[in-house]
Amino acid sequence: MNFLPMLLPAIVALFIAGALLPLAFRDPRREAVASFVPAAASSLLTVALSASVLLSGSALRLSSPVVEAIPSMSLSFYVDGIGAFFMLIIGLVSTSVSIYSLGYSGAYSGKHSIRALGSLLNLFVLSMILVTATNNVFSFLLFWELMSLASFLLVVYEHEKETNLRSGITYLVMTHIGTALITAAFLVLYFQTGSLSFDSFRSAAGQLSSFTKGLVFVLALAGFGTKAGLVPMHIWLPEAHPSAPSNVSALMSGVMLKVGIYGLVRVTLGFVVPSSPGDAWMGLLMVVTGSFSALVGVLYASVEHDIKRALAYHSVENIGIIVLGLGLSVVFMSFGLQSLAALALLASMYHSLNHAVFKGLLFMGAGSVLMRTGTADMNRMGGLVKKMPWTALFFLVGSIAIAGLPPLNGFVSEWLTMQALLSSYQVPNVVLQLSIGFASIAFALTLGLASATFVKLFGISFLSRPRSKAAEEAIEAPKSMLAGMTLAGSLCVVLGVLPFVATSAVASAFGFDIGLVSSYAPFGPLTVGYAANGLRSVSSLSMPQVLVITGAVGAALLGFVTVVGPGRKTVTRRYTTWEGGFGALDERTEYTATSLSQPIRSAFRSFFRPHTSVKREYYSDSNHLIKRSVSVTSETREVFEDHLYSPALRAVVAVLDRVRRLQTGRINSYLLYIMVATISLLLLVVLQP
Amino acid sequence: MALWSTILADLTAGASPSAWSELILTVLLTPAVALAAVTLTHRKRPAEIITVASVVLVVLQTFGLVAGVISKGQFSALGGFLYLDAFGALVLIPIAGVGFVAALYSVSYMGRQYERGVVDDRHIVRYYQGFNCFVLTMLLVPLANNMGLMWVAIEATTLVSVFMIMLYTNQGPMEAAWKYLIVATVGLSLALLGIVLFTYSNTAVSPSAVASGSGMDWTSMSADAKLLDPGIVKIAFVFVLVGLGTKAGLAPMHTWLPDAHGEAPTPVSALLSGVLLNCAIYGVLRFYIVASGTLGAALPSELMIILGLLSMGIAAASIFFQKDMKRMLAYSSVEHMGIVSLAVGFGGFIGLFAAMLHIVNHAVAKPLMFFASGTVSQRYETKVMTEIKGVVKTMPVTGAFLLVGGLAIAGMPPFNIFLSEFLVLTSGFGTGQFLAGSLMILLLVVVFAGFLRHLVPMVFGSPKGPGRAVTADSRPGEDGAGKLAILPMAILVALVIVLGFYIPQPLQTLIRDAVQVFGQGAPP
Amino acid sequence: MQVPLSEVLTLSSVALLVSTFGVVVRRGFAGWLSAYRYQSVVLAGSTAVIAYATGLWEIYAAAILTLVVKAIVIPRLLVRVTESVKDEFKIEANPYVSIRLSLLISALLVALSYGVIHETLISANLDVYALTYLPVSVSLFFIGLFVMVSRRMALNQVVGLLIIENGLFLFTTALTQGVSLIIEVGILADILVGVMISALLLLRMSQTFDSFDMVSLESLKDD
Amino acid sequence: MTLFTTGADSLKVVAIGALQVVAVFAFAPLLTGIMRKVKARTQKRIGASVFQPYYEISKLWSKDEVVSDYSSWVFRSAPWVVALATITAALFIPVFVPFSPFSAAGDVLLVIGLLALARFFTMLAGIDAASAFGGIGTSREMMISSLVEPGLFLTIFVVSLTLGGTDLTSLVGAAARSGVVIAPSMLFGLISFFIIILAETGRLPFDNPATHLELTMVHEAMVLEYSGRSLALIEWSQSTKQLVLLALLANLFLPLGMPTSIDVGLLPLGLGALAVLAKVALISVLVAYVETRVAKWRLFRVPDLLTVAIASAMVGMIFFYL
Repeated sequence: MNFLPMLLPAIVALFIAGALLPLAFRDPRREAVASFVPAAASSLLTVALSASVLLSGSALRLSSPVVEAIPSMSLSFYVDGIGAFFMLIIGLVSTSVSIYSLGYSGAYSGKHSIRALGSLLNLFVLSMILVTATNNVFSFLLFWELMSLASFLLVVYEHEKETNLRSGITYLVMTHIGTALITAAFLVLYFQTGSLSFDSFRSAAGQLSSFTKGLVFVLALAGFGTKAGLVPMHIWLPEAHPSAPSNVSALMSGVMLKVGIYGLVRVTLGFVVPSSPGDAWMGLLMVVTGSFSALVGVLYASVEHDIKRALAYHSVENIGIIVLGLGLSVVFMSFGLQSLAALALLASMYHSLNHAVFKGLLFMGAGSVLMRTGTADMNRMGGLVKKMPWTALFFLVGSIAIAGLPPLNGFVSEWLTMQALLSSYQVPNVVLQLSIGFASIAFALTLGLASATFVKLFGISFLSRPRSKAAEEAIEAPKSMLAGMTLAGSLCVVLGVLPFVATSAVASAFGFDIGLVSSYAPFGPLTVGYAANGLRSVSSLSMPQVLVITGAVGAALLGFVTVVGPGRKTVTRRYTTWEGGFGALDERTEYTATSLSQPIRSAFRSFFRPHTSVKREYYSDSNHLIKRSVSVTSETREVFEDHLYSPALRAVVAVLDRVRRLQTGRINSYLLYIMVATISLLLLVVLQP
Repeated sequence: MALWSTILADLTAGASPSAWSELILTVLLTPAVALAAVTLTHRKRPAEIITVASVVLVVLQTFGLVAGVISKGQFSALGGFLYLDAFGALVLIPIAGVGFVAALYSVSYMGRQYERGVVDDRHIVRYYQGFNCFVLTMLLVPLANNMGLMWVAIEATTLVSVFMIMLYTNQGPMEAAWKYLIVATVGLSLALLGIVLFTYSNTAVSPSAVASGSGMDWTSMSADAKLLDPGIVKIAFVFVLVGLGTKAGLAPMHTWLPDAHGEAPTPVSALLSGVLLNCAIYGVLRFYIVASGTLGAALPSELMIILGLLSMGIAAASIFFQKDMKRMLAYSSVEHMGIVSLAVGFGGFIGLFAAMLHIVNHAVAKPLMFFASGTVSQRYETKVMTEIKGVVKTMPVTGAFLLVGGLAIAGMPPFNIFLSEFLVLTSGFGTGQFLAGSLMILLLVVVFAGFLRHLVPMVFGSPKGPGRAVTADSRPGEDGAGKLAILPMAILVALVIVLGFYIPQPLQTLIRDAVQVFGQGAPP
Repeated sequence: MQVPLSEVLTLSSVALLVSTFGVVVRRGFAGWLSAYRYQSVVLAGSTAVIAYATGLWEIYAAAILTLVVKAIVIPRLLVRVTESVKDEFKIEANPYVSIRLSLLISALLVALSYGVIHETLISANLDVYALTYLPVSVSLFFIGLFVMVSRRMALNQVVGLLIIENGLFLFTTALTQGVSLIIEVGILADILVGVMISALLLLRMSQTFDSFDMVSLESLKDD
Repeated sequence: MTLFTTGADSLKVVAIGALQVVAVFAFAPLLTGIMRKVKARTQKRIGASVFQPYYEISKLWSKDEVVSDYSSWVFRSAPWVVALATITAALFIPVFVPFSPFSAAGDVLLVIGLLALARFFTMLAGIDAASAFGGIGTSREMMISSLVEPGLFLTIFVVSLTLGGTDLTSLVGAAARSGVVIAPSMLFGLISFFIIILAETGRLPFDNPATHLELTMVHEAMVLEYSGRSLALIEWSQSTKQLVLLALLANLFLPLGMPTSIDVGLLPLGLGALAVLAKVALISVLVAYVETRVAKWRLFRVPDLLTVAIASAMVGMIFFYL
């Protein structure tokens, strides 16, 4: 591949052009084109680069020095299989989002500067791509935080709303805590190997002592977990994603979380290679955190009535599933079961590719609904399927995919994860077997709740009657937005129907040989072998064959219906819904998002701890019998916010407040500090041997 | 990089050794002449022009000196009385650079104050007199070989800056000046104790120094550092560390800094924070070299790490709750001086390289923040941060600079401060100081959170504020601050961004030579 | 009668310490001013002793200079500056540390300086001047600092500053006969300018605030 | 056994598969008829004939359809998707013969996925008609289905541990070979699978199939708006799902009389098929009997019953490991 080395600089140049070009134009229309077209072009180039790296298996190496005196302090890039795979994810989603943003930025043409949105989006995607390409600690952290900075500026894009600012600050501070943890992890590795470059980390992976391995792993899991949104560190996610413009939140939810996963994969599989049963606890920790955050994410998503917050919570769930898969592969790897480790890794990576695609699609759908109806609150939508048919279709495709239902890609990756869970019996340690069994309960509960959530999300916002005037007057989204969504939608279908496309990409990215997991002949089934107490069997899934069978059954059904036709000619009449004889009911009697999720809220009372408050208003204070109005508000409390974050924050603030009091304002105390400092240092120096 | 070395070669080829010593003298003379000229003309317009001209001259001569040091190593003037080596040249650059940028900014800032009647004609002239005198005394510090002369120069900077803080005669600056004077004088007398002890142990060791009167010269001290008596040097280093540490703003002796930098006029506080602290920490490091020569690097580094962590801790706590913008920036200077002393404490080639780089980076980023906040508080007519909102809307250019500067000071990666902070952390973990390293990361996060808490609501949000004409409908293009205020800030922003990932070749060689002066780490 | 050198030196250091305690005990402005004047005289005396012993003419000049400046010029300057100040600001009504306790602490500080100096400097072969005057000047420094810490009135800050200057002067003359005179004069000039500016500042402050009490000087703090 | 084997036996294979599906599709309504007959008998009523469901379906088949004007294409396409998904799921399950030709293409997880797809579209149809009844049905179904999933998955976990793998043909074959004695873990699996079938098919403790009272109906509420041929399709696929699940219960947990593999010859296969039919009829009689004995539980007590199912499956798993 001779043109390979030129591709990376070309991509960078195109993105920077996309960032600077809009500054030259005044009219919003041309600004949008000037920024999003180069973005789409360079994302396509990224897809080409990553695909060629994956196919050819060769790696790309590039570097330019920053500080000569210290050799490993340089901007160095190394695109290998793993990096290329995540670059592929970023490229695919950012291509469709860039096309989508051409239309979507129209919504902001009046109030906000399109230039800022365009150039920041270009910078954001560029920094994400470069993060997956870096090869030493300094450049990794540089582009990692450049990504956080660009996304922060995009989160506070509509900075009139006070809530956006607060969520922006929480987001950037939490990311910075994550970066601090990641820096600590890398520097501990630096202490072991003596150089900052990832090559030396990789080569020294074998000789690390188990304590260092554990320390680096825990720091990396916490650091990258904060960025990916694992549960204890997820509180910024449901606030930051909804406040960003929808095309940005599509990128953030779909792709930025994957960069966190990329970091986690790079550290666990690249630097801290689990090789002995002693490292199995790391895998178990990931399995437990993953399944726990999957459950918490979906529970909060199922009771949410703001469509973007629900989708953001749902990202927490999917990230949980990905980390669950990763944890399983680490457990298998530490027991030497290479084929099962490859299966679990395939499941997790396949799911991260799927999640990027269908979450991007769903956020784009939510964005066009938000643009047309002006609100993200589902209780004020409804009946949009008649006004916005194409967006509704794409949102339905996205919902079926994310709920893990057969024809589409969500099902395939969930099938692989379930097979990995089911084959955990081969792990020779009973404690691990049982705890993986318990984790699979949370995982299965997540699947059930996920399909329930998306019935609510799609049903309430698109089906039945419009619940507000804005929903009634909604019109279909512009062509370019539909084009963006078509790209993502078709990706969902292709990845679902032809799984070999993704499995071969993952296999070549992570370098496990073809035969290990299952046969990769095109249209061949995904097979997983079983051998428990003397019974050997092979369970397999071949989506193309399933499609052919369903087609045949459909044809047979149609034939049956036409052959056994009705005795007489039947007519389909349209009439108003049966309203139980009460006369014409208006839309207030319809089910809303909150009422639909009420049974789930009561079933999981102990988790949500629903808190209802009743406010009564009277005509006159003296007589409390005649009420003017009664309003009931019931909301679920954010468990982590109340019990983990606010007490911790209060404690830190209390400590800082005591230290702050030092500046008393009196000159006597200042001089006292100097006296105390001199005497104590003197004693320290004199008494020391 | 070949380009740079060719320029350096032909620049230094022609100059003979004596030419460099004349350059040292002329660099000192320029501000003195400017001071005299400003007192003679005694009017606003000429004072401004003279000051800017003298500062431009100083910048050119400094570049000449730096070129000389890179090619020659070190040279002296007035028979060894004045002396310049790589470390001195490194501290010289911020003095000249920030002096130039501050001069430009003060023309627009004081001009605006003059128009608003806050300051009358007499004040302006006294301001420029003080400004030139301030530049003179600060230039003297790195050039002085004789430690007594350096002490006199630092004492002079204190007196001049007290004089300039008292420019506004209302209560706040008065109180700040008083506290600054008392605490600084106490500190400096402590430092004098230390210096005299060093000289005494030096003269006791080499009788020849007594004869030639060079007992107090740093060159002779560092030459026979091995022979000095460890007992005396231990006490002397403590006295110097606490004494000059007061001037450098290391905690717990930092208490005067927030008041002085908060109440002084903006260009002065930019000079105080950006450059004066460097001169003080330069003095501390000079004696650190001698002390680590005698006692070995263990004990002095331990003291530096303790003071460094203490400064970062107290600064982090105070930044988190601060209401006044300038006081917050002052505390951030305390934090960054703590980082420099921590870097030296960690030691090794990377640690010292990081310390030198951080001195330059901080001197670039801090004035940018002071200028941006000065312009903003001038327009909003308040320094209380909670009252300022939506700066990006009313003053788009200054708002952008404020955001970039704020994020840079807080250590956000794409900018230069992150580069040196990352190097400090690397040296920390590299030399096995895990506790200090992780404490530093923790405190950096607290400072970042504190900064963001104040900066983001100020820069973004819908504009409202008590100030004149702070309305949302001001045309986005037109920015409140004049051209002369924007120019210095633009230069600094460009430096902050570029230094983030590209350090020019001559600066790298200068820093490497400066690290050799410490005589500790060899490049890895 | 030829009094041996070491007795004279110990005698002058004892006198110095007694005069410093004298300043600490005083409550009122006039009181400590006279104690300060007495201390300057003793200081000039001990400088003269060193000069006589080393035979260097510069130290004689320094001794005379101290006598003139510190015993006569500075007290008169301070008296003129503080004429307009009301009486109740001249008396230290309630200092942070009671007088008896501050005496105790001063003694403790003297013991500390002697302890530290002897502990570290046993090995160093100090000449006799250094050996006697080093601990005295360090304790003088600490007592001056303690006076500034424990007193509430702005005037007393200046007192503390002056005691520290005396300690410093003794320190430099005793230890470094070899230091060239220019530096010596430079240092002295710097100190004097520092004291004058603080006096000027006091004057300016007394016009802006109507009191010298430090309480009014506490507006700049982190509440 | 990949599907596309060439030559004669591929024809035989497809024929058996097709025959099996047709048989399932045909016998399903009979099963509902038997259940209603047994319920009537236990309540001392004569009750309608066993073939009543067939008459209902043919009646509905030729009736006009009334569609609400608020609903969209999702409402009209839902019955077809449900029918398609259920029949395809039936294809993969060896009902009468211990062999399903398409096991190479999919396993029990695919069957659950297809049933979940059918449930997903039924729930959407419930909301689409914009009536409160549909909303009631969907919200209750959301809660119940989200709790059924873990039970179902854990049962599969237990079954795959004891009988090896998730491929249905090998599972049924292994169950047949293991003979009458049921491993303890399979016993707990049976309990939890029985509870789940009651929930899936909407039997009494969870949902009352025979009533239109909004207090108690769940599945009925979602399909309230349907009429004519769409209602017929939904009824038919509902009873097919019931037969398929009961057959799965019989084949996996009560393998008595099931021939161990396909090539045993025609007669034993016929006998095996009859045995399956008898067992399924027996279980439906048991289910109907349970229905008359037990009243409908309050909706917010239903999660406790489903937790019992999950717990018993968990105990089954522990039994296997320890």
